[in-house]
Amino acid sequence: MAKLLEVKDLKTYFYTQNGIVPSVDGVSFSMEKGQTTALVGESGCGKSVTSFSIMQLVGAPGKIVAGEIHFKGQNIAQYSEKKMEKLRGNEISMIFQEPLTSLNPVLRIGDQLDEVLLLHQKLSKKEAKAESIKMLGKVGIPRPEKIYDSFPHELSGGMRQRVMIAMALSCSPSLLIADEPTTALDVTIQAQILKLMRNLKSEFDTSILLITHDLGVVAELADRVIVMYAGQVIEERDVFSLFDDPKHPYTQGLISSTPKIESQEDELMSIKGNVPAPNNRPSGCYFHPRCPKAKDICKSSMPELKGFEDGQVRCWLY
Amino acid sequence: MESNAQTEPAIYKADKYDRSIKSNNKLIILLTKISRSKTGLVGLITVLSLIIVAVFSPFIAPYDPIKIDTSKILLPPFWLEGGEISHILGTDNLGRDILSRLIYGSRISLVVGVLSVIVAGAIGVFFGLIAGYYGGMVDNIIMRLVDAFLSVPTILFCIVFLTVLEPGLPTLILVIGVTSWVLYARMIRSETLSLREREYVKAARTMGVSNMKIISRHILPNVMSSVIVISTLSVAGTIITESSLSFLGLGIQPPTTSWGIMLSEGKEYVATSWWLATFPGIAITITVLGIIFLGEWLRDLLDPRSQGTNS
Amino acid sequence: MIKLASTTEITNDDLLVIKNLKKHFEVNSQLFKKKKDYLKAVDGINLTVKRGETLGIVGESGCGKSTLGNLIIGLLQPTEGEVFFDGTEISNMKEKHLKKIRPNYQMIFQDPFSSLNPRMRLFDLIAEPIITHEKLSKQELEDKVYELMQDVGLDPSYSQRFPHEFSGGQRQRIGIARALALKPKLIICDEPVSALDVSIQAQILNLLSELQEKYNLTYIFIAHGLPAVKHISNRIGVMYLGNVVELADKEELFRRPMHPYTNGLLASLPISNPRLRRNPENEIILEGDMPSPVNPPSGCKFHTRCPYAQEKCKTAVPEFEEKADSHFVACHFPLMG
Amino acid sequence: MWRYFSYRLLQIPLVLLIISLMIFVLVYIAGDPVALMLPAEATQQEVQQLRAALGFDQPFYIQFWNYMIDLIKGDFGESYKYGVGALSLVLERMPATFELATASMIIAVVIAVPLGIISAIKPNSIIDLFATSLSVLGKAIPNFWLGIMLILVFAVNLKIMPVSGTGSWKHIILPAITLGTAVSAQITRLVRSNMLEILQQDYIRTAKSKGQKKSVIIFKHAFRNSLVPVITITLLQLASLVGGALITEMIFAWPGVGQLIIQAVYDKDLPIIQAAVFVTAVIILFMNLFSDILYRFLDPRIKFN
Amino acid sequence: TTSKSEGSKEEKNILNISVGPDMLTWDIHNHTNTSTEVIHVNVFDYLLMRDTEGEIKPHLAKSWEKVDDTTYQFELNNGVKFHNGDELTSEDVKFTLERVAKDETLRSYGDFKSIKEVKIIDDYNFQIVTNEPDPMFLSRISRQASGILPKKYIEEKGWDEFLKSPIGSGPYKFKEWKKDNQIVLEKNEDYFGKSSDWDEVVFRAIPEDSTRVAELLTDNIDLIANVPPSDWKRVNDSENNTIVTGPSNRTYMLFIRTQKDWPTSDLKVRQAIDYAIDDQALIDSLLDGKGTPTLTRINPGNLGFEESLYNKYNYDVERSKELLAESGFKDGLTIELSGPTGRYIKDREILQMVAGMLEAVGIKTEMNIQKWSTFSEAIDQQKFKDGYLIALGSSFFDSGQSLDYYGSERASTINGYSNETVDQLLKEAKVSLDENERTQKYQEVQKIASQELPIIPLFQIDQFFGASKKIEYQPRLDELIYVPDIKKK
Ligand SMILES: Nc1ncnc2c1ncn2[C@@H]1O[C@H](COP(=O)(O)OP(=O)(O)OP(=O)(O)O)[C@@H](O)[C@H]1O
Ligand SMILES: Nc1ncnc2c1ncn2[C@@H]1O[C@H](COP(=O)(O)OP(=O)(O)OP(=O)(O)O)[C@@H](O)[C@H]1O
Ligand SMILES: [Mg+2]
Ligand SMILES: [Mg+2]
Repeated sequence: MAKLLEVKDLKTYFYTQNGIVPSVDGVSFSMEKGQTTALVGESGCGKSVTSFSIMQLVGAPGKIVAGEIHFKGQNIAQYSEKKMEKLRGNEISMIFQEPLTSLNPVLRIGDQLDEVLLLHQKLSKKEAKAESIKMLGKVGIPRPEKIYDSFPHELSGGMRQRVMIAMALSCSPSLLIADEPTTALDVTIQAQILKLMRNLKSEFDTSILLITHDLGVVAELADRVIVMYAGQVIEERDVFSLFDDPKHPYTQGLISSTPKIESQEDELMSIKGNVPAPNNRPSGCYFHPRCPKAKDICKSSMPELKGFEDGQVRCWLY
Repeated sequence: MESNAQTEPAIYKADKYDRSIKSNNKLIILLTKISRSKTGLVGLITVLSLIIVAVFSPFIAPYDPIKIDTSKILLPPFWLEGGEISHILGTDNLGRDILSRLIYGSRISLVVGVLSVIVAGAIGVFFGLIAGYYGGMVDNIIMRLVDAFLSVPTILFCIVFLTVLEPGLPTLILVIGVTSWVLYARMIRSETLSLREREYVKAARTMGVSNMKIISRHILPNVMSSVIVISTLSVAGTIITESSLSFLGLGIQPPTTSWGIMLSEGKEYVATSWWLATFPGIAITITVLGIIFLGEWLRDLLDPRSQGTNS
Repeated sequence: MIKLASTTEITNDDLLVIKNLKKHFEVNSQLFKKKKDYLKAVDGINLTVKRGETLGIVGESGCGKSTLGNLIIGLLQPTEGEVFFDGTEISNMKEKHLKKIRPNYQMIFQDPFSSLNPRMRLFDLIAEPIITHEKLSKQELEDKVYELMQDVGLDPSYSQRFPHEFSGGQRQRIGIARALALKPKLIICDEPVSALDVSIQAQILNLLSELQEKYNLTYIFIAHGLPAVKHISNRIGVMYLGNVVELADKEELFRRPMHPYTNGLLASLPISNPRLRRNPENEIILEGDMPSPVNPPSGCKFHTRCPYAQEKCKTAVPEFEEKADSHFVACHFPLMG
Repeated sequence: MWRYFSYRLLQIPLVLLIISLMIFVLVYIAGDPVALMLPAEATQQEVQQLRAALGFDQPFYIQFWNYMIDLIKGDFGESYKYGVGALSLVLERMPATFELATASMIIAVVIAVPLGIISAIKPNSIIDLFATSLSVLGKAIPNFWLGIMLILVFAVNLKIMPVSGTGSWKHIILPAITLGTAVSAQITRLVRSNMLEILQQDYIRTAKSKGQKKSVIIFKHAFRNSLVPVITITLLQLASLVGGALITEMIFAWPGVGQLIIQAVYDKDLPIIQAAVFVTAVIILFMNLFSDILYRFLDPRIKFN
Repeated sequence: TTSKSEGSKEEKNILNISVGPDMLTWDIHNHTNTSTEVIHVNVFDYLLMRDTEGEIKPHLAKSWEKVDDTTYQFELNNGVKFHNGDELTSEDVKFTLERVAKDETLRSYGDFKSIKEVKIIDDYNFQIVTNEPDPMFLSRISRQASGILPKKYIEEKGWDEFLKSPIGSGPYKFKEWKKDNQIVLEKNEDYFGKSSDWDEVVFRAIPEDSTRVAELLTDNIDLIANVPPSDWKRVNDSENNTIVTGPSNRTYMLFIRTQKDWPTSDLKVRQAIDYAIDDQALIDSLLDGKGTPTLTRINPGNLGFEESLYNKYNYDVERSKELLAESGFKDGLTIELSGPTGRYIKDREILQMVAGMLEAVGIKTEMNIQKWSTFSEAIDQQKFKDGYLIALGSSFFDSGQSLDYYGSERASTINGYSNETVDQLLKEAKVSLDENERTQKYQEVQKIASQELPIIPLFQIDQFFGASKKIEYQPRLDELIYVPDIKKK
């Protein structure tokens, strides 16, 4: 089966006042059509930058310095801005973490919804409106005609995220990148949105690249999981095998340090130390200062991403 | 970094592009930061030179700035025909040396600039803190006072004061100071309002720290950077105000020299002896530019967001 | 409105007793409206916190958790009601008298970035509460500060650093040290781990448990993440729109939630393993958003989202009653499963 | 909204009261104007008579009361120099000043807005550098100096502009540039920093992720958002130009309030100065109110409270 | 000259003039401002009028005679018409003069209060009766504020209307006044006097000197007053313009304290000051030589002029130092001189130069230079220290006005000078109606004054106009601009 998306050795650096920040430092992974792939990792590990890189939306001072991004067999990393504009919102679309700020506050919801349709589908204004209202209904917004004429601030967070989803799906994209779509929401609302995404995924036949730091969300939604640490992919697995038998010590730590409702442990497992700042990474394996199983070799040289069984892992233990 | 206490600090990847400051020495950090902003550096050098010139005027100036020499009236700068090397920037309509007058004039600009900003700052910070911290009626009254001052343009306000009061340097400083305190008050008030809601102020309150202590230890130091920035920027404004007032004949009076006076005395000669008004004009412009650069750079420097989190 | 649920006697076991506590914020009216509107952030809460326990408070954003915490700690004046700490009424006390009692209850804030004065060094930050209440020699002060730093796992060599030189986890440790400095009996933790990364959250939760044991502390632990609350608390109160709607031992609560809201909350929790995925068909998740606290629904405030709501729920306010052993709930039709 | 409006409206008299108190105190300090009103050879007795007749021998608060009563009636007293009501003298010249202020504002906006946008789109480019230096210079050059220079270059040497006075549209250009430069500098910086900030916003990223074209993003999404503060600042500045055009008006012999004020200052004609300050304050206060209301209308997020 | 064609109208001769700030009012009696009178004089006529040399000549009145010590009789020209066609008669004269002589609130009241009444004999003949013998009477009615107003018009329309659209009998009719901008006058074709070359006169209000000069240089204005010395060369070098000068009746002088306790109470100190100042150098270096050094403030053309003191000055540094030593200030002394800025041509520069000259002989001079309103207030309240610089004129052209400053009464409010002989002479001259006797007495006063030096006159200054070469203009001693005198070349 053809890969929908294949990222090869992607490097995205930020050239800041205080030096170069290698936020994404050689990320490779692939995604199959129809799958929901989750990208997990702690704050600052480069998940968002990876997704922006795919969309070529990394703003200055960031730059993609190396790597290939194949979408449906085309290397879109080489695409011109014009060609990317055709792709964005049409073939690949995106929803963001902050539904509060991701909508333009001075434009009406309808305006912003119509915009995508007018851009990518040859619809008249009237048709676009009808389509937009239909989409609003599909994402479970009551009285869509009324919401169509509202301003973003008149909507609650959950509603806004629904609008964002409607906007992202209105051109039936092949790939939907969801950058922490539920992090800013309350649990009950989060559950609503996750359910919505699950339902819509089958209806629109969209593959989802789900970015999150919440393993719960991964467990709910993902088919495949890519774990990132400090700008790199350290483990890539099928969701079930990852939870059953995490390989990388970081993944292990991550899973066991999450408090669980079902179990009753006295002390949580915890990973000592902090995620290193991207411009301050240790030598060798970036995880070694925090790794309970670190060996000498971990301090000096960086392990390769090794494939095995149903996935890959980057660790000297294997 | 947290682990560093226990774990040996890792050998950091040497990155030739890494420009983050490694030193802990404050001076080195400061100097590095200064050297990174060209305009900031220009501003700093300009302001420092201005201060040096003002302080050491008697030693730097080649002539007495009020010495009249009728034999050397309106000499052009030395590079022009008829100019003399002894009067580098020429002389004015009373034969006084322009360069010396410029040098001495810097004193007034600086004194007026700095002192009136101190006056304004002191009043403004006081009212701003009180209004912002205590809120309610006190705030309401102070803010109406602020509105009152804001609804009359500064220059007009200065003029009203100066029409009534005995002229002179102290008056001028006081008037400019008193008419421009609102800038600080408004800024400090709004910062205090938000600082008051900051969790660390709340934390101090839950610990029973007294209001005066909270204001002086938690709020004042955190508004200081804004105060410094506004101050530098308003020194620039003040210098222009002083020269405008002197231009209108309401500021410093001759024979004291200020750039504003030189400009207003020289404006008559703009068409015939351009150097009289041009050099003070340039001096004002350069000074103000320098101060603005310095201020903008200070603004960046003191902005907590730009204080690189080296964690 | 709501009658006192438990007996109002204050026993020696009760460190903190909250009676009918209310906080109504005045909000300016909307267009063309003369009457003032009130935002009922906390709307009649009764709670008792026992010595040495950890009481968890959960609820969705905006339900009034922080307001409750601020009321207890004295950052806000209640509109109505009383707070007894160790037998003394504190919420209406003058600041002068309060100063003596203050050290007994402290707070840890949610945001480790804004709860530390960016212009104070670590040493001064931790010393501040001590200096405010005690006169100590320099040496004594130093000893005390270093001991506290040790307690929370901060290296003494950091004592001259500024907050921005620390990571989020470390800053939260500083906050904890500050709260501990006065040897309080009660610490109110307002979402102390929400702003932290998963791997750091566990560190802090473990630290809090450790300290509780060591210093015999009582916690009120506010969070909207149920898993963390569950991990650390003995009892848990669930809040909805300014009211505590259910209160029980944590095991009891998770096993037998009586309030439909608690039930919905539990159902919407993300699972911890993909093998626990529910069938999307019989998934029961709460629909709709939390109503505005300015105009809360009549009767039971939850009736608008309640799958079991009946006519009565729209009009009558349910009482907060003990429906089972130490299991309080405010519902006309509690789930008795 | 009406509540808000009326609340703000109610503050205006309060602020005006403070202003009048300040002015009154100043005038009180200045001493009574009787000496200035009588000829130099007047006797001491004549002075006393006039003082009593005008009420200058009353205690402070009574004088203030009378002063306030007069103020409410719009009576600022007669100009010492012109011998007519000061308020009418000020109001007569208001249109000219308004015209000049408006023209400078238009020029300032026309220059500043595109410049600000371009330098925000391409930060650190040549144009940005140019815009930045221009706007810094605009703040650093005293406008009396600029005015004289403009006359010299464009009127006397190039002879393409009239020197001073009013009459044709050309007359307004040089003074408007003189007055507008500083404001223009300010607006450029405001637009630039606003646009820079807005271009960082999440919703701009959203627009990009939709595949929207850059130009549309800039104008539809970004500029519209930055417009609100620009419009309000513009209004506020317009108001302060009305009172701040003193020097420009003098240099260009523009028949506005500024010139009147300067002459009044030279003659210590206090009634005129008081009236001018008061009228300016009223204008600025109402402009503030107006811009505030406009702000709230233009930005759907802000409610009236 | 500049004939701007206005639409389809035929070309008109328009004269553009700017003297400085705008005029104040059309109420001729309620101002004391020369720039305002400059315009009034073209709309209203005086009974008598001085010519360019300062000689009083018939104007509305074709003849006059003194009836007794307090009564003059005048005969008006027949058929003089106001701009609305009404004839100007004795009624109007009575109305006008009695208004200003009776209404204390008018600014010019002081100058006319000596008039007791105007007795009408018939339409063209009337008598003016003064309260007491007034030797300066004829000067009074041939200067500022003595224009004749239209009684009927004013009584019918009211003052407000008159002030909005005034009419007089003068060579020009009021057309339009845009405040602080310009005043347009159009020619009165029925004018009884000298006919003018100009169909229209525009007086532009331009307070800023350099702007005024720029307007002249760009040929927008044909005649400007008060050209700063720095621009003379530029104006003269320009193609179409030239500087026109003429004497003014204004003298720069130093008022010096003579009261005890001031070092200047010592005559020798005052003399030392006089000898230290090089009047000619002031004129040469600041005014391009356009002025006349003098030892008296009475200029040619004034009644009482003393020629021996005019065009002379004392300058002798050595002598000055000697005098200083004699007075006991061998080691020098410090005095403070006040002076206005921006009021008179080069006022502050002159004071600064004077200070420099005094410094050279050992009199350290502190300067207190202030804007006019502050300065004049300080002078009024005698807040100045040792002395001040001022430049006074005399619109009466009569020593009676100018020398009053030496009398004990006036001087007591200025510098405390008092001399019985001077007082006696002034008193006698004030009531004498014999011109010769008055002249002789005033000359005597000047001689004493030049010895005792309570006031040190420096120089008489010229007037400086910038004029287009297309016009012919000769400045008048009274600084007025009477448009019919300006000829088109
Ligand atoms: N504009 C920028 N300039 C400099 N550094 C940046 C910029 N944007 C991102 N970075 C850096 O790149 C790194 C990766 O950021 P990214 O946003 O991808 O993290 P993330 O994994 O999405 O984290 P989060 O969970 O907080 O969203 C971070 O360390 C951040 O500091
Ligand atoms: N000072 C205040 N003035 C007005 N309203 C307030 C104030 N403080 C809180 N509120 C309102 O009271 C309600 C409860 O706020 P609170 O902060 O207690 O919620 P919370 O449960 O802590 O939410 P979160 O989980 O987001 O911290 C909210 O609707 C909030 O907007
Ligand atoms: Mg992210
Ligand atoms: Mg909270």
